[in-house]
Parts: sequence; structure tokens; C-alpha cells
Amino acid sequence: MKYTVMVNEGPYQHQSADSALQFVRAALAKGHEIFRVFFYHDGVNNGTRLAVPPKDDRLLQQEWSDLAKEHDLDLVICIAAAQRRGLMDADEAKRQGLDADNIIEGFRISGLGQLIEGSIQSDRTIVFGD
Amino acid sequence: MKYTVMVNEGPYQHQSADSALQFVRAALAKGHEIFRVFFYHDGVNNGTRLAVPPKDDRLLQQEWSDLAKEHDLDLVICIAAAQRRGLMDADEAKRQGLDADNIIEGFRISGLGQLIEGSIQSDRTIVFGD
Amino acid sequence: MAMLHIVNKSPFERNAFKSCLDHAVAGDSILMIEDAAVGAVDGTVFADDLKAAMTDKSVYVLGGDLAARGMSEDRMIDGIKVVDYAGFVDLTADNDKTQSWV
Amino acid sequence: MAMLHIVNKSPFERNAFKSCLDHAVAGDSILMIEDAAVGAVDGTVFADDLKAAMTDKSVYVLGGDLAARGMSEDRMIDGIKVVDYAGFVDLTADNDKTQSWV
Amino acid sequence: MATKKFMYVNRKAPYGTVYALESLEVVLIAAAFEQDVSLAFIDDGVYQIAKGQNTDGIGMKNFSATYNALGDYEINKLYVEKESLEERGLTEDDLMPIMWEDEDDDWAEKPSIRIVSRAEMANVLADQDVHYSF
Amino acid sequence: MATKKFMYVNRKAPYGTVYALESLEVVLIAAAFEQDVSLAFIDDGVYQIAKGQNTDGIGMKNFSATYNALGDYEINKLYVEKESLEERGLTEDDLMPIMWEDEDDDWAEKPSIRIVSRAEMANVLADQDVHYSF
Repeated sequence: MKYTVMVNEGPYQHQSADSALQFVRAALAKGHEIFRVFFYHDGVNNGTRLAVPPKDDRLLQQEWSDLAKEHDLDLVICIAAAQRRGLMDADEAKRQGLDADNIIEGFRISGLGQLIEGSIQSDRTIVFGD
Repeated sequence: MKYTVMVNEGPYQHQSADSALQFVRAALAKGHEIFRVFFYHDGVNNGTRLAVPPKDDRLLQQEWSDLAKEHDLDLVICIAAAQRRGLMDADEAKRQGLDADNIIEGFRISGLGQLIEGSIQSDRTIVFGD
Repeated sequence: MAMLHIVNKSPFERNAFKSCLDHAVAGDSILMIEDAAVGAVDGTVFADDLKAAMTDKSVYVLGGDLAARGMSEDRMIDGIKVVDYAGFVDLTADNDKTQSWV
Repeated sequence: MAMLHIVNKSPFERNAFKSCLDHAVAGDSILMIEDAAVGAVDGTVFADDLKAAMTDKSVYVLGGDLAARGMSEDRMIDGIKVVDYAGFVDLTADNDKTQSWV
Repeated sequence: MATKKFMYVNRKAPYGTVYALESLEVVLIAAAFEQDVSLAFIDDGVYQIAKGQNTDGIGMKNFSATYNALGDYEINKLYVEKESLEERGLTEDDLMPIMWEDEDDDWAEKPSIRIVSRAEMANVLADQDVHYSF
Repeated sequence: MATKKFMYVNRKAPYGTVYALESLEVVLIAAAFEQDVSLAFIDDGVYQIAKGQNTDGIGMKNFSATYNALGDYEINKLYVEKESLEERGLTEDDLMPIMWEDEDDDWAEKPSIRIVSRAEMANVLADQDVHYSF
């Protein structure tokens, strides 16, 4: 079965980001296809590479990044939500005249159409939020 | 009167960040002293400089930064919360071996003790959260 | 030693507002901001709870938050006072301490 | 065309769980995850609402979320089924669609 | 590709959180995909379409006029729950008169808002393919 | 400088949100400032100190043992609301037996948890100087 997963909260503040990650792992383990994971609202904050690995806890941003690499996942950050909150890739940062970017490997920034298209293409759309 | 204000949510997702900003402005206008604004939980995300000014909406991160400059405010981001969420200044980024930082002018990163000390020094502590 | 209780959650969505009413003591003040502003409207399923609290507590609403949600002041429960951010600041100064019911 | 309703809010804190029960139709399934897991416990002020819904709907709880909050499975309302994340995935596949009551 | 029924479930008040605004941004994008789009306003979501919203006092953008533009994008199924209104002391008169023009009926102006009971709302929700929750 | 009464108001379940964990981090730092520290567990906050918490199934850190360490920092006033327990089908037996050692009483182990009624909790809250809400 083909899934699009929507993640609407950032890492740590709400368990939603954890639940989404665990769901995606379990779906992959069962042989399902994750067509796309779309990060919206504060969910865009899952895609930063500037977080610091804690001594005794998970680093969610890195776990998403590693999972994307391992399974060739399409992790899409909404550009409108990202601009409000300060999540940038190198191209967008350059276009906006910013002096740095903070996206982690495995994520890409794109438009809301990617969410709709994902839901059209997929058998199921699952929303994780607050 | 002397105030310490605690901001526990990031920009946009919850109105708390707006309410805190409006409260601080109103307190300053009345001649009160803002001893410190302490950003905790997702509140640390108010301190990024990588957000993009929208065409038709407020840019909260810049408004905090401008207000700090105008009134010499002490805007403190909790280091533990910031490390989890990817909010970095140049020193901390260097110490952590990261290739970029994203803090905006007017904020500084420090420990939770700054919150307690603020509440001890101030006549009032006001919490804005979700 | 009166306390200002600041509530920012809709009484229809979360239990925070009800919990605030259950824990405020006589002489305290309650200020509704953000989504809590809709709690000021009369004729709701929450209005009686708030009216009961008003027998020995003062209740305020941030006018800007009420207006943002399309609720006009003439719909409010009698006795609720409307304040702006300056009035919000005054309430925090006039009471000895504040608690936010987030 | 059965639906899986996913609830992640405590029934004591927010109205989302109650709203879910009010909008699920016969034959639907309800899965409690995150803070909603505490709703599975019997003897609470919410238990009767959930039991009423169970007359024509199936109710599941994510075991890991129940255990995290210190609630053992033997305290659950009779008839609630415990699933892990793999079971969560199965529920989304077995139902035609899902709605999250965030 | 087959058309799917997309339902936007709005359960939160505007301005207190960003969900109402960013939900509307998805709805506007969705219009371009020629799917079957509906919006549901349940619980505090009914405040999103309350008339007379004025954000001058809180420094936030008033986006309520955008709901009036949805008809231009052929989005004209806005289901509003009667019980949710009643619990909040509201009636249909408290909502914006959101309209659309029916090109098959000589561009007659018709209301987009459909007041439904809680039981009817349950059936409306059950009849969709994709549910976005805000 | 005068000592202030600091109250940490905990009203949310653990793990579903970060507030319980990050609240505890503030409490531990606060211990160094030699203020008068109390914690209140109201509403879903009572789950924070439920015994038997096991997070193996959700991939998150189980921080509940930290509450047992609070006594070592001379933080031993944990007020728990009776009605909040009852509404959730819980009793004091469902809570961790959080203790502290009283150095003025030959290091006798004493319970840090004080079960209070809602009315008593209201008075406890009224008797503080600084309220941090989580």
C-alpha cells in the first residue's frame, strides 16, 4: 500500500513527530511504500541540521535524515511554512539574501502542491499533529 | 515595576509569541522595566534570523530583534532547549562542530539559571505558553 | 496577596479554563486572552461556570482578542471588563502575582 | 468504506476525543495514541463515553503509549485491543481511510 | 486519474494558533488540482468564519476575507455543524455570508455554507477519501 | 536577597508533549538557587509521577526516575490533587513512592508527595510568589 504522511509539529515539543517516525518505520518494515512525508506548520523544524546530539536521548532530526538515506524517502518541507519559521536550504537562502542555511541532508523544500499530489497518488494519507 | 517574561512557544504556531511581544511593548510604554525575556521550549525558535519577511504579515523574529535593539532588552534563549531544536549562535556552533549558526541579533544563548535569577530579581514573572 | 490568573485557551476546547476557575480564590482576578476570549460571550455552554466565578472574582477580557474572533462586546456576560495590552500590564502590576493556565 | 479515527489527545484535557466519538459512525475503528492512551483506562470520568461508543465501533490503543504513562493493560476497559506500531499500520491498511482528531 | 474527495477538518479558533491560516493556504493550492474539495467547521472551527473579525488590536493579519474568495476557486461546500454553533451561543447569522456563483445557473449567487447537524456531519466525514485535520 | 516561593504547576501528561521533561530540567537547576520550591500536579499532570512508566515501546527517554532524585536536592513538596487522581481512576497507590531524607530527624525517610483536595490546592497556589506553568 502507498502512503503519504503529513507531519505538523516540530521535534520534541509534541510527540507527533516521534509517532510519525515510528509509523513510517513500521510501514516500511511491513513492505509498504512511503510515497512522501510532507512537513507542514512547525513540522518544518524537523529538517534542521543545527541540532546537537544529546547524551541520553534521541536526535529526531538525524533519525529522519538517516531513514531517508536508508530507504530513499521523499521528505518534503513546505516552503511557505519554512519561510515563516526560518528553515532554509542553500538555494532558497541565496535567493533570499540570507547568509546561512540549516536544512539537513535528506529533506527538500517545495510547495504545498506536493502534499495534494501525494494524497492523490497514495492509497492513504495519515496526519500527525497536535 | 520589574518584569521577567517567559516565552514557551515558537513564532506563528501559537499566538503566545505574539502576546508576549505585545505585552513587553505595552509594559515598556508604561515605563516598566523588562529585566529579561527568557525563551524556553519551542520559544527558542523566536530567535532565528533565517526567516523570510512576508509580503503581508508580521515577521515576529525581526520584531523581537528590533525591540531588543531599541530598548536594550536582554533576550535569553535556553541552551538545552536550543540544542534539541537547532538554534545556534556562532560560539556554540563552533563548539559543536556545526557549519552554520542561525541566531538573530539581539538574542543570546544561556542556561536555565537565567530564568530563575530573572524571577528572583523581578517583581513579576509572566508566562506565555500553549 | 491577590493573584491574576491568565487564561489563553478556549473553554470549549480544553479544560484549562475550567481548571483555572476551580483553583482561583475569592478576590482573585481572571484575564482572558487569545482563544480564551470566546469564553466572555453569554449564552454559551460555559457561561454559567464563568458567572458563578464572578460572584467573588473579577473577570477581564483582552478586547483585541475578542474582536479578532468576531465577537462584539455587547454579547459579553454582564460585568466582564474589557482591557487592552496596557490594561493587561496594569492588571499584572496591581495583583501581587500571576499564574498562566496554559 | 470504514474509517480509522486516530486520537492523540487526552480525553481529560481536550474535547478532541469526545468530538471523535460524536462523529464516528457504526463500523468505524478508533485508535488511541500518545496522550489519548490514558482514555483506555476503566473507572475514569470518561470511561462511560468510550464504552457507549464500543457498542458499534472497534477501539484500539497503542500499547507503548499506554505503558509509557504507567497504565497497565489489566486496567483497561474490557474489549479494547492493544496494538503496536505494526498493528497501527495494519489498521490504516484495513480501513479505507483515516481521520486524525488533532 | 480519478478524482478524490478531500475534506479539510477545521476544529480550532483562528489566531490563537496558525492552523486556520495555514489550512486555508492548503485549500487555495488544492483548488488547482481539480479534486472534490469540502471544508468542515466543527467545534471551535466555527469561529474561523465568524463575521466581523477585526485583528487591529492584536497585530496579526486578518485573513477572514479569504473565505469569501473560495467560491472563485469552485470551492463551495463549507459544512458547518449546528450543535457546535449552539454550544457557543452562535447562529448562522453570526457567520460571514460566503457565496459562490453557479455558472450552470446563469451565474446565480448561492450560499456556500451548509448548516448540518452533528449526525449529518458524521456522514459527511464518512463520505470522504482524504481527511486533512487542522 | 529574600527567598521566594517558586511553584511549578504541572498539568499535562508526560511524553505527549515535552513540557513535563523540560519542567523537570528547570526544577533541577532551581535547586541551586536556594529558593522555596514546590511542585503541583493537577489534571493530567498526575500521570507524570505515575509508577511503572515504561517507554520501551515509543523510543523516548523514560525520565520518571528523576522525580525520585528531587529529595536529594531538598525539593520535597510535591502537591498532588486528589480530585485529579479520582477523575482518572487513580489513587495514591498508583504514584511512585517519592521520598526524601530529613537531616533534622536522623535522616528519616519521609514522603514528598502530599495529596491535597482541590480546595487545598487552590490555597497552596495562592500562597506562592512565582508560578511557572507547564
